[in-house]
Amino acid sequence: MGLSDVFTLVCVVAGAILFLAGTLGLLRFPDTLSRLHALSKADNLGLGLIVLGLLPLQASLMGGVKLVCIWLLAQLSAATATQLIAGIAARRKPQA
Amino acid sequence: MSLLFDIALVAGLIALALHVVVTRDGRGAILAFIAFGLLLGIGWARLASVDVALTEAAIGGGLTGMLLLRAHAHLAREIPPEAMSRAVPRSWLAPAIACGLVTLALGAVVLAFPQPAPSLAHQAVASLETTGLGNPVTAVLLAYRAIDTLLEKIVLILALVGVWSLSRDAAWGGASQLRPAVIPEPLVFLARVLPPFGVLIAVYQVWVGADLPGGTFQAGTILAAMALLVMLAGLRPAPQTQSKALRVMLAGGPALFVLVGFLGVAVAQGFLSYPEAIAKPLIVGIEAALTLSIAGTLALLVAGPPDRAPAP
Amino acid sequence: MTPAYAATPGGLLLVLAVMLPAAAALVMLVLGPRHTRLVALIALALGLVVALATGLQLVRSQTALIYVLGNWQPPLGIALRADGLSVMMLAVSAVVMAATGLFARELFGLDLATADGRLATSFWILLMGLWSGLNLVFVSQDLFNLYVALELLTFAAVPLVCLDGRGETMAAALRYLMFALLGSMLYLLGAGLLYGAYGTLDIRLIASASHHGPAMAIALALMIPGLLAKAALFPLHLWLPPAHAGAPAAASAVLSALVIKAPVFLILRLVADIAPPGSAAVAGQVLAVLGAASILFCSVMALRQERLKLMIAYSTVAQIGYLFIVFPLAGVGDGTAPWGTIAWTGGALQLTSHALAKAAMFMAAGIVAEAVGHDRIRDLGGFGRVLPLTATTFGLAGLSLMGIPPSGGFIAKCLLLTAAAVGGHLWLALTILVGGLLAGGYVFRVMDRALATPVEPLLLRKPIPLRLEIIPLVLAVLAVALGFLPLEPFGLLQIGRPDSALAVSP
Amino acid sequence: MSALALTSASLFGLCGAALVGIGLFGIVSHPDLLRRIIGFNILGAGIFLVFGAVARRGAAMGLGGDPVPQAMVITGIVVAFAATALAVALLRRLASLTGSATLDAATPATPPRSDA
Repeated sequence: MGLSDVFTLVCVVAGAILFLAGTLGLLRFPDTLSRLHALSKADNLGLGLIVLGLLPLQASLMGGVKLVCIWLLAQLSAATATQLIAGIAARRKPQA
Repeated sequence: MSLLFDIALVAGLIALALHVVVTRDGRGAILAFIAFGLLLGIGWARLASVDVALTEAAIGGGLTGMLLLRAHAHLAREIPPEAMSRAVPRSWLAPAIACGLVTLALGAVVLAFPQPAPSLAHQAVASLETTGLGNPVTAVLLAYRAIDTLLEKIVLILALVGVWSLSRDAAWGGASQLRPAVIPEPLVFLARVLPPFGVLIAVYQVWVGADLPGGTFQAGTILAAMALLVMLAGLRPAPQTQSKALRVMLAGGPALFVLVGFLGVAVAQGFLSYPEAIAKPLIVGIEAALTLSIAGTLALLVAGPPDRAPAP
Repeated sequence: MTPAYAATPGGLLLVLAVMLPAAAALVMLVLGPRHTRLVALIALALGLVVALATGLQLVRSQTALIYVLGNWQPPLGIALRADGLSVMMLAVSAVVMAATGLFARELFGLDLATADGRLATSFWILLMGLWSGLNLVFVSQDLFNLYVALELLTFAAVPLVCLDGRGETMAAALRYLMFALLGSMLYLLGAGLLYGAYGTLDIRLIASASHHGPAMAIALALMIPGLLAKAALFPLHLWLPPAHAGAPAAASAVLSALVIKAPVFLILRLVADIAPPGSAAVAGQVLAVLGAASILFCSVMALRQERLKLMIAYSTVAQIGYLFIVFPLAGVGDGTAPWGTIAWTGGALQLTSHALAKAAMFMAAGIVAEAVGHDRIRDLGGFGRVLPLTATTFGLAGLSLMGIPPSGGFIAKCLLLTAAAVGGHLWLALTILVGGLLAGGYVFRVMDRALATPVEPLLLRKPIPLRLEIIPLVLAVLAVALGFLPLEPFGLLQIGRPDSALAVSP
Repeated sequence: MSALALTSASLFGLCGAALVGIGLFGIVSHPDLLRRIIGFNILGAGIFLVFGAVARRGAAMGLGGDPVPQAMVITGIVVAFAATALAVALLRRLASLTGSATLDAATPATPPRSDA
């Protein structure tokens, strides 16, 4: 097992733990905004760590670029979705 | 290890499906169904069908989910709450037993499939050379069983004509109202940033689809999603359904397919056979035209019947 | 290895039969409302020519027509094949479609404001889709390709039902869609199981397999009920009366005359061509019981309807029942060749004469509704005095439904009755007789109103041009003319039977 | 083809069988039409998984599965989507016209809505 494999293992396990924590937060936190917070943490960092860990395994540069693109696109959609949900939550709040 | 993963995946799928069917919350059922579609996409990847996985994730989870959510919102507006709650629950025991029996019989058949399994993989690969393609799934869709794909496009167009026919007489030929009353700022941002990537990915999908997983359906779905995003964000209005350019785009793919099909009668070995020397360019050309047609049809199917009178 | 199928001369006609209407639909979509009708009429004329040429080619060659699409041999590719029965279906479809097209042209032409509107334009495109799907059902040899054909039918037929845009017809269309989708899904599931067991979906290749496992039985047990839901056999008929009664008259005519025949045709192929003899015999018995129940129950229901179109729709379910009692009468599954029997000919004639008579009847009902403004049977007193040709049409078509000579229905029912008596199926003979009496009841009920002298004369809401009345009359006369055929098995129906590569005559 | 892949194929085949049962139950037991439409989609997913299991079992020639059933599934998914779209459009129109989302109460007897 080379150094790069250790790196991959550590990163992916850390990413998976973050996802687990994010999911727990989604289920356990009391209100919409803090749930969103937990979720976006998992998305940002968790997915980022997993992508980072997988980078050394890529045979070609193109594969690495694609992985990074996946992360960027996921970031973009997650950020938008989070904003949208937060916006709806903020509009609903005053009435509640 | 991988079997454990499969078991967990299957358990998740069945649990989600059960939740979708038994929950009392209509919106929750739709959300669970979307999650189900995404999970199913992973299942297809586990079955080594990347082409199907892409299609399922895009259509099963994405577009169908959007369609259902829009319908749910519409019904909530149109139907008085007392009418919603009035629905009498039906007896469930007899149907449950009957459906259980169907599952058992199916399970028995699945386990009793012959061993070794019959497969057309050999023939499909052996004939690949004459098509010039590298992806056998694309070869099945565009060559061996091209008639299925062609007529399925006609099915899509009939569905669209059917959906359009549900408009009011005054609105027929007009456009659908997709733009919400209030457009959230982040959505507009997304609709500006994402489509260039989407178009790039779609072009890439059609191009590699000849040799690798991907192809016209997947690319068409991505394009449809981009078009819907742009229309939802109010950047561009939904097109008039009577627009000639739109209709040429919708009919163009299948029309080209039919023309090339009959060209085969004249210069190759019959209807829907391609001259071997130019088989691959012909197929990629048909795929490109089909992609646009599919994208337009899928997006307009989600948009629904026109509800604004056509502009003169 | 010799290929499973060898293309025959004229095989390309089968491709044309499927692709011509499909291409016409595409052209209509692009050209837009003003040219739709013209394109439709051209396509209908060409389609008639194709059907005629197919028939001539079949009679000349005396073997089934075969085409291998893209020259890809099954199991990898798909073959089209038309034997005598298929060609008969192609021809009947072409005739009914052409008549419907002419009828719709006149009917929509009555109101110039809507002649190029939503209803008419959608109708023409959907009609072409329907025709393409029908022709494919009759000629395809591949079970998945047949699934696509069934879906073409579903997606064209369902919107036709609710073209008038009323709430009731929406509900009818939705119910129809639910039944049709469930049917397609079950059919598709069965096809998947067959592929898993045989590695092919070609009907001929599956039929030639030597060993049948549990997959075959379960697949048939899924596919046949699925198709029954589409064919609206009792007790799965609930969707049909509101759907067929609610559609515009021209659409009702094709839905009732042709569309429900497609699943029946497929059941016939599954039972007679694929099922192993034991399963076929069992399936035949069950289908016959359901068919008999359909005849009796839905004839009674037809008798009790207050609306003319609903009555005709229930009569459709009853008349479809006759097609299912053919299975035991023709001895499907007992090792003999069913297509040489009089019951098989009777079934084919019933199919044809019902298609012609029912299309005529729905068109006549459409004329009445258009002229009077409603179709309540009670208030139609004396419509025969103001619309004599339409009343005649109704009466002639009724002759065929009742099975009174001279009519195609008479020959059909006479052949079936003879087969039942000879084969010792007394309960089926009794069903045929009672069904005929009940049909007489509901036809006479309408004719009685037609010829009645009303207290106040019936007023026509709008004048009905002669051309509109002539078209259904021609169909009804054709249904009657079938009654002059000889009472014996048709040679035409035996062309291309049995379907196997080995049995090709030298 | 390895025994493991075979087991996995059978597993997904059984999952398909289960989904068919669940989908059928959803279709027959729900009066709410939107829920029935979702039931159809689950039934479809189950059927496609059976095809997928068949395809996976037919893996050969270096392919992960038999491409013919895989292609059929792609066609089937698109058709199922079109069916869903048509059903949803019909349902929306029905609800607008009658104020009901079930077929049981789809009579025009519902009083017209006043808040429109």
